Amino acid sequence: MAIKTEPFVINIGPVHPSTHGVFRMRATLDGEVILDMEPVFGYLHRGIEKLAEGRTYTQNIPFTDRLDYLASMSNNLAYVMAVEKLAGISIPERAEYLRVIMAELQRIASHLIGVGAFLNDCGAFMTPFLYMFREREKILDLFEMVCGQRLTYNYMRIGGVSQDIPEEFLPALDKFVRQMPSFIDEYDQLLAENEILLARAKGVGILPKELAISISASGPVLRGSGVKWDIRKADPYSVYDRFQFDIPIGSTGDTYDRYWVRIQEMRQSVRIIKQAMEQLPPGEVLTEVPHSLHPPVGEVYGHIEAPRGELGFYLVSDNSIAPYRFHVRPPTLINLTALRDMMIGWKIADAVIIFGSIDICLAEVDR
Amino acid sequence: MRFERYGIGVAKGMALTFKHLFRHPITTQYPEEKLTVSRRTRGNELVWDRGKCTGCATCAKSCPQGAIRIVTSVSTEENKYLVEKFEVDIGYCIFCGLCVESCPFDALFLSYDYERARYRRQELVMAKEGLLLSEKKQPSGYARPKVEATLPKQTLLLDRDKVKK
Amino acid sequence: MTIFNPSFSSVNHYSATLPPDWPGGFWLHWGVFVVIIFAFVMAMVMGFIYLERRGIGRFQVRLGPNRVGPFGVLQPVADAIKVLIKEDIVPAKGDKWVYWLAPVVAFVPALMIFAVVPFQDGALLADLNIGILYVVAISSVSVVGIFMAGWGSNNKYSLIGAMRAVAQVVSYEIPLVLSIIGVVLLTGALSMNKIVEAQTIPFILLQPLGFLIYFLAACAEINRTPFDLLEAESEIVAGFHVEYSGMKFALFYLTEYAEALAISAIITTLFLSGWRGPILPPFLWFLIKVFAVFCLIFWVRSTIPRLRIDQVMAFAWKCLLPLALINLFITGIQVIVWPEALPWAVVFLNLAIMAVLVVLWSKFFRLGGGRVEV
Amino acid sequence: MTLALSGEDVAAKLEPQFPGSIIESRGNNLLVKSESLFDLASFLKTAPGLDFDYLTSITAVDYYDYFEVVYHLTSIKHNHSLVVKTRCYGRDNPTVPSVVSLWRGADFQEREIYDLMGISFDGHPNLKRIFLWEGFQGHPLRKDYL
Repeated sequence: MAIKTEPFVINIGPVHPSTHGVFRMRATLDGEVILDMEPVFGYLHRGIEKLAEGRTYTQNIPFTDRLDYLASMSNNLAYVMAVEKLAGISIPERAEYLRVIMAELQRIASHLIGVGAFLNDCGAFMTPFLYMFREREKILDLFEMVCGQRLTYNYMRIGGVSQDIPEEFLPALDKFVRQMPSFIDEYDQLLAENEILLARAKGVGILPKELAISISASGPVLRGSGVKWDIRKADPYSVYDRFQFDIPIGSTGDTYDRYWVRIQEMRQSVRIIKQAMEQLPPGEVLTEVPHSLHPPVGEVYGHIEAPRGELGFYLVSDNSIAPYRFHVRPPTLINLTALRDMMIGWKIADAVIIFGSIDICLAEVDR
Repeated sequence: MRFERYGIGVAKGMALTFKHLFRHPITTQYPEEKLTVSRRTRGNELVWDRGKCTGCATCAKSCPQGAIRIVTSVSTEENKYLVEKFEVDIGYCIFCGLCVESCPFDALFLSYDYERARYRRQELVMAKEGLLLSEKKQPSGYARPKVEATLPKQTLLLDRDKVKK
Repeated sequence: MTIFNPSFSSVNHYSATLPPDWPGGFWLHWGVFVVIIFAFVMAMVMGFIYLERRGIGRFQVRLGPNRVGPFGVLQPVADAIKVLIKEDIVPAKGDKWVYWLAPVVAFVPALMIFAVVPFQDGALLADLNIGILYVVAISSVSVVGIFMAGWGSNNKYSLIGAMRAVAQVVSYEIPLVLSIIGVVLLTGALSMNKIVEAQTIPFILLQPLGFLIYFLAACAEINRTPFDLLEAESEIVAGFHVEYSGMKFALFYLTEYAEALAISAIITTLFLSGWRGPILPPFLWFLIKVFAVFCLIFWVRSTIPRLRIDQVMAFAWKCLLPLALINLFITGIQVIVWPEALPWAVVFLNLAIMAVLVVLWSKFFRLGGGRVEV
Repeated sequence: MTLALSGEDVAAKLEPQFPGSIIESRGNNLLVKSESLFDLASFLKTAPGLDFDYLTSITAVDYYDYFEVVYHLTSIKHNHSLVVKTRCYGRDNPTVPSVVSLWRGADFQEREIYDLMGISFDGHPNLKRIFLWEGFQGHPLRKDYL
């Protein structure tokens, strides 16, 4: 006699330890196997695009901090670069280098969280997460030294950066840069070869190359699928064309490749910071920008390679002090498009790590 | 999926955690042990210098949240504005520091303190007496290089972490 | 109820081991020993909770709990008080009776195991001549409680957790028992006390593969990492006890650690020569070994990730079970062919056999599973 | 450096294929009629030499008289980019064709525009609100929503 079974629906989230915020996956399960999955967003929607239309260009910088709060510096950078492009402002050389240093430090910090949370989702009881928090803490200390805050930095300004670095910053950064590679080696030693992690992550949640391009994936998700596309190389902004670094790419596009790409990107970021420190010129860090900035009528799309992918700002100006339209291209929302394709047929345990390997930040997804 | 590595990967990971057993813990036991925050810390509340303030309200204009409220009146004998009301609703404040940066007379500072929890919401609205610069209310060096030079150096985890490489 | 019949052989044996000048009869001693063992288990569990939290804290370069009492030793007490005064929430649509009974059903077997654990020579509540069989029989009853909890909560997460628990515990029972039989073959007795007495050298050396299988299977039995699927806080939140709070949650928490203690004690008895040891008193030796085994368990917990359910099942059936059978076979041959062989030759032979088998299985064994076409 | 293709050049390539569908080409922008958007987009995606295989972003702007939907296209193969715009009129039910069948990355972005701007995408497989709940009145990003 055949046993009659029927699928059942389970809500993974909105309050769930592995949804990295308030995200809901409405999954239809057959036992442990996922038959269907529908993502539900919007629990953290704050209407930042609408809010920004009522504030001046400078006042919007703190709002960009609150998009992807794990990569505030990158958001700042993307936004101020878009505004500078719109208003035709050129910024001092030193500020460019400081921006690159901050953005790369932020990339390391963000990937530490991403990888740590991914390993935590795999079930490694907090240990890798806490090891990685330790290094992130050091980066946050550096950010705090520069701009006085540890999460919402609000450091970049239209025309440069808000303040020059204090004198103790460079020695501390140097120390950090010398320490960091050995810590990355430790992460590798901790779990990269671990049989259980390989069994869990290899071959799971494969995102084929063609699909990755078709869904407009970006960042480590796209590169994990084997597409050599990094905006720092493809469309060099700021002073990235002056640095030597490689783009690590994965081969199969599974969760392990995305994890591996993040680890390798941290090494490359350390390389970039080292070069930027050597080349850092003296001088001003902020050009004079009128207090109430009126960019000419027009529109601009500025994009950077944020830790989670291509972060773009589409701004339309009507020559007033506030943007007429302020649109964010959120990398993680678009990366989530393929979530259903990656998850179907896998088990709940896999669903959690596939979701973790995309490394999303809900504040950016919902805005 | 195979166990290709004969358990060496697990052994390596366990060796690493064992090594960490003998490392110095990085925990700070907060109320007893306090770290020195950054000299540019954007702590809770604002600090206001009544003598320098001219009542120009640039800070209120630059605030993205509209948390600063200024009411001024004209004083004819002294030929300047008198600040009648200077209120900051800390509940709205996002501590972005734009007001401090935009102040043309260096009359506004962010606070160096960070332990400013309140029990009631109305206590979060700071009127001008509560904001005044005093012994207890230390200004932070954010956007104020002169103040910054007087403050102690920040403690860094980089220096505390006793890992020799 | 034959077990309470004083004519039952173990009771006679027990009565015989009593010093004749002790006051009171059998039942008095029985009662006193039960209270002592209960107190011992509670104290040890608290020690375990403290040790694990501090130990994992240090593994994770944190301090761990250090606020309550000197070095935080009273932290488990504070936890217990906190949990006891919490609101007791029963799901409105849960199966009330099952929900209420589940923690008891889970906790009692964990406690019952200690009836046969020899703390030192003869110091055990009931020296059953089928001691180890009794342990095997009792220890897997807890899963009934876990399934009851999962079912009674009327929660999908807890039901998934409960299903996983049943599948996992039933599967791992087989390699667990088979690896015990190796030890029993060497000893020729099922009594726990006799097993300890037989270990002139610890059986971990004579039975390295058996120890490995037993350790892994026992980790799965007591739901420790990497087999903590039924709790899996990152997937199914807390599994079977997601709806439990207050006293009932405390019982589950207690069960988890009591089982860990029981398994540590049994590993000590079976493979680490129990209370035997030089210089120190036997009881202390026993405690030291139990704590060492437990440290190993939480060291593993602090390092490695969790397996997936199909991998866990494949590991039990495709890896542990054949290995356990081979181990049993080899042990049988050794016991029959060289009953009086030099122990050290056998030790090295068995270590070599274990290495070869582990390498072979790592090379050819496939975890299987993966994506299911839907 | 991603080469921003000139709108005029692309328009010259497209004009023989789609006569009259391009309203304006300026800078790297191409303003096209919404009726022919889908055919044009599929041509842009597949035509050799153009190969816009990557849809960077879609957004919409409310200009009171009309809504402008902006497509940022990139070619990973040739590393060049193009901005395609289309307009839709009327505030009750503005509609543009959906490009989800060409670039699946448009899925959530079109839903987002539908949710916040109120533009329907013809042919979208699952067009419903994404951030706000079903039954929410109005579309917040419109300029007349206060």
